[in-house]
Amino acid sequence: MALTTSILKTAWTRVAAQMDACKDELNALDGAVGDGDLGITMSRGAREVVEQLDALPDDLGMAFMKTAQAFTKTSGSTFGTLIATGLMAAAKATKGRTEAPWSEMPALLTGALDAMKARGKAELGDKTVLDALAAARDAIQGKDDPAGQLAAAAAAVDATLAAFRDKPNKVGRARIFAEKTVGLDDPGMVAFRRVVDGLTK
Amino acid sequence: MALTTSILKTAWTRVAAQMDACKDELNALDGAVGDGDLGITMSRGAREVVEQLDALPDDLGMAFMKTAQAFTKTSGSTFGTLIATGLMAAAKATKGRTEAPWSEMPALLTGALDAMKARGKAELGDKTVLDALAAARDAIQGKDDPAGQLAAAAAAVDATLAAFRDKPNKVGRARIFAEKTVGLDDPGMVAFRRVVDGLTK
Amino acid sequence: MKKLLNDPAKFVDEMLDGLCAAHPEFYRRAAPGARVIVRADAPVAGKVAIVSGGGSGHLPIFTGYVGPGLLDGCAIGEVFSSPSVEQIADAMRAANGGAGVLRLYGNYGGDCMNFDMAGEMLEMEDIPSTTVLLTDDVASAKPEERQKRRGVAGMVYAYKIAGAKADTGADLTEVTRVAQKVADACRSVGAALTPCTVPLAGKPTFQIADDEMEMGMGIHGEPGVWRGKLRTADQVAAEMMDKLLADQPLARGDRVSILVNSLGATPPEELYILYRHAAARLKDVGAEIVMPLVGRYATSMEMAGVSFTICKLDGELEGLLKAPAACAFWRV
Amino acid sequence: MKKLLNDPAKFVDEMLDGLCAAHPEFYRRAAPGARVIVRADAPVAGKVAIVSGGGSGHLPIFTGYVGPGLLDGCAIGEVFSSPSVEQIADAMRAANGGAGVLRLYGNYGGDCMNFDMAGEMLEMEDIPSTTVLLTDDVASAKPEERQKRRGVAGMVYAYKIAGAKADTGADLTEVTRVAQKVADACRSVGAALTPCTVPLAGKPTFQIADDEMEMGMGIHGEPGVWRGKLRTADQVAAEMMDKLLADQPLARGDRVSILVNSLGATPPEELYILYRHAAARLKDVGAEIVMPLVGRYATSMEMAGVSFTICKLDGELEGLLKAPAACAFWRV
Ligand SMILES: Nc1ncnc2c1ncn2[C@@H]1O[C@H](COP(=O)(O)OP(=O)(O)O)[C@@H](O)[C@H]1O
Ligand SMILES: Nc1ncnc2c1ncn2[C@@H]1O[C@H](COP(=O)(O)OP(=O)(O)O)[C@@H](O)[C@H]1O
Ligand SMILES: [Mg+2]
Ligand SMILES: [Mg+2]
Ligand SMILES: [Mg+2]
Ligand SMILES: [Mg+2]
Repeated sequence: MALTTSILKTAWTRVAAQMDACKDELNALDGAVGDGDLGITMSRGAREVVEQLDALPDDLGMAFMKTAQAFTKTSGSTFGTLIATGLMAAAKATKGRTEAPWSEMPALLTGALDAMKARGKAELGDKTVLDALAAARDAIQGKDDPAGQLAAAAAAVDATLAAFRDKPNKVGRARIFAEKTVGLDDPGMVAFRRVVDGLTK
Repeated sequence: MALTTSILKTAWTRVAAQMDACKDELNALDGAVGDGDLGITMSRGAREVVEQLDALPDDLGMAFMKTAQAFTKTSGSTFGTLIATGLMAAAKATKGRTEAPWSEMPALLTGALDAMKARGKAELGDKTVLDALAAARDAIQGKDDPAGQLAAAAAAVDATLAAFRDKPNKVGRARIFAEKTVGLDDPGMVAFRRVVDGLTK
Repeated sequence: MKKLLNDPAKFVDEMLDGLCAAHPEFYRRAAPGARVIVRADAPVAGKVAIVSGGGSGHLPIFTGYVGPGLLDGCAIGEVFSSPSVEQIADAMRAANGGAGVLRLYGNYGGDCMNFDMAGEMLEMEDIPSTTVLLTDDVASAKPEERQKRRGVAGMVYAYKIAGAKADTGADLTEVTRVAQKVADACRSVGAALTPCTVPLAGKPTFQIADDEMEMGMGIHGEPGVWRGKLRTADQVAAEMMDKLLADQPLARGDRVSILVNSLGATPPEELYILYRHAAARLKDVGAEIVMPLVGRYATSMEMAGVSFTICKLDGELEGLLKAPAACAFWRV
Repeated sequence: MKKLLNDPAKFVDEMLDGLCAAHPEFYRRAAPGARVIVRADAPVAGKVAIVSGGGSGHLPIFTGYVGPGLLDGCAIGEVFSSPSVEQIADAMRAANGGAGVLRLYGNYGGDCMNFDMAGEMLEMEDIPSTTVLLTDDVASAKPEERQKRRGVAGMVYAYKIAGAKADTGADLTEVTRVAQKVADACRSVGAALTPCTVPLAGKPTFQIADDEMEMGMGIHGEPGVWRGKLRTADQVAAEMMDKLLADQPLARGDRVSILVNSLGATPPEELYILYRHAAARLKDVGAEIVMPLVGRYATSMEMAGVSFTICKLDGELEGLLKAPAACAFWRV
């Protein structure tokens, strides 16, 4: 089995439902050290993807591109743009293909991560979603079934959340409250963790 | 004996000292229901008159005119302009003379009162300095010695203060705090009472 | 008192120092240190001079509007206090270009007395002058007592239109006629959300709860029509338009200008939300909006709140409203 | 939250409705309901287009400066939030007159990402564009890390000067060069006295005691250099001038413009008191002040506070600064 547009559709339907469910949680987390819009960004973006599902082409690259655009359209916030950036990297990597093997997932994540780093000019260790993504990418290395990948990713993100909890945020809006962020989970990491949850269901 | 420029000089010297002494009292009274500048208006005006004393001409009318100008120069507040208006009326009434008999005082006060009414468009009964002036004018009717006049004026103003204490102010800045002014003395009436005090010393 | 100032007693003088230093092309003191500002090129020979004045703390009102096509001179009092008779007389003397002076200002007790008295003084010096009083605040007295109403932001239209008329070379009678016509054509109403603090007093001009507003309140905190819970922008705009239109009904085809004015702290974003409603309402009535003004034109320092002014135009007033004019705060 | 508004979620859209309704001669939505504003006559064929954008709540920044001799288009985000990539791309598309687009905006994380991404999108559509970032806030990073500094009121000079250059018919490379030159020539610093409230958040952006101020604070409440007791206007002005002159020393004969800017609630009276000190200081240094600006040019809604910007001029920049320009908030 491999990733196809059809699987992408199922995945986004689940993620959208999950994002609706955790919208308030993410808003509240972001509200403590930022502008409190992370839940809105995620649920609006995912809903917009779901609106487009019928129109998603079989070309996996083009399909990824459409999902990316859903986020550039619905939000001006950092997280929306970063997700769009990551999805666009995946789009470029899969352009012209109708499927991508599960074993390619680590490479796709690495591509997304690199693009997001370049876009946001943040480093690993800054306590952002990037740290969670990097940990997930490392954890699924060598695994080629989606269930195993998701389980490994979930555990890795949990460990990352714990590892960073007592460190300060070093980039983004939360940076200006640096001391206040010690002891708090980074909202973007939690958002990624909820996406993994949604995919697992 | 009659009012002359020389007597005017002695009078203003006393009034200026008295106004310095009661400056804070008048500011506080005015501050409760207005802008708190009445003490400043009176002491600055009187001080400016004192500055001009050496230059006061023997012509009583011209001398009154100079004292009026001291108030138009030093204050933009109502009381300063009203005092200047009253003094200007006296100036017109005594122009060309070097003295005015004490028996003329009620007439001079009436002239001042009329000019001040016209200037401020207030009526007797509005709880302003005008009520105190009118009462003083009535009280000195028929008296022609300054000491007797001052004593009668003092008693009349005290009675006026008492009579108006529990009424609301109907004009000026204090009008907008109408209810709050019930139970309070009108600052302008008190200022006039203090002028009488100063003259009596 | 959260203000950036030095000695509160020097607030007005230091403010005027800064104003004249920043904009010498518009403003000049009539004499060193005087609280009297005239046009840089005053007196303009042969032109009717327009002089205004009042308390400080309302920039751009009053002093800010000195400039070509607007005011020729201004007398400036302490914050929220009238200038002295002497200052007003000096402003008139320095502004007079030989064609007489129009005294154009707002209806407040102290100002009226002092401007009247200054006018009488100038009469003795053979400088003819006339008075036009702004009484545009519909919340401050019933229509039967229009002459008792306070003058507020309607002043802006009066300055602009009378200033343009004076620029045409019209004589004092004509300039006065036009100024009176604008004054008659203006209706205003305001609503306050917060007080402001007079530097010398050091405490707020009034108290109001954190969730309250006052409709019809005056710019120095004079009591209004009601005080109650803060309402939405649309509700506030609707009520203000009701009041203005009840006082001066408009018919289909009427031409008006409208000024949506911040009392100070209220930002332009909120003004535009209010304007949106007001403009829709005027459209409903069938009135045509000419040169709408949205911004801070008449303020009370850091007071939060808003005022609406409607100026009903005829051909003469509209032409003069659109004529060129310039000062540091406004350019047409 | 003491604001005149309706549904906080509609704050931005209703504000833009009002803005476009009031000033159709300047502003037009690129598409019905879009949070993208372009010049009424956009695109101007053959002219390099200048596009900016950022969060709402800073009027006249950003949208207010759309107009001839200034910006061609603007993308508008929620209050204090970046516009979306799509909106920025739309602003660039609608503004492009065939000579390419300069993206001219302030250095804030979200804005940079979104403008970059929009630029890449436009590249795919063969619309060439360049970036110039304002990094004028000296309080936000050391001189060695100038590129990390926030962009604040320096934007006003950049819009004005780059806009005038584009009006000369210069190509994208030339307009970009001049814009970068202004950006390099601007230094700003601000001091905040009170926070403001983002309508959707409903609570103040930060807490500060009634007798405290913060020097060097950012316009969204980003931490500054020190927080302490409120100082006098002269002390505050002196410290701000110290910081600006330390970062960009001036010599006798240098020509500069200075912007004394209110962050919102601070009234012009206080600005002129501050200007007075700043101008005296520049005179001491021997610098010549050209076209000083005093007013509300870059704000954070109802925040009380002030910023100073010094823009060091050469002949080219001075000529362009003085060239004509117009928008609803400013006319040169
Ligand atoms: N420069 C950056 N690079 C990578 N991730 C970032 C960056 N800035 C913020 N983030 C992530 O985005 C999350 C916040 O997203 P969001 O709420 O959309 O930001 P904002 O509303 O401030 O634009 C943070 O918790 C963090 O994980
Ligand atoms: N229109 C008026 N006519 C007569 N007296 C007046 C009038 N208005 C105010 N007063 C008197 O002036 C006093 C206030 O004077 P002042 O403090 O100078 O006023 P303000 O500072 O408000 O201009 C009042 O207490 C009252 O006695
Ligand atoms: Mg956020
Ligand atoms: Mg955001
Ligand atoms: Mg008083
Ligand atoms: Mg007074």
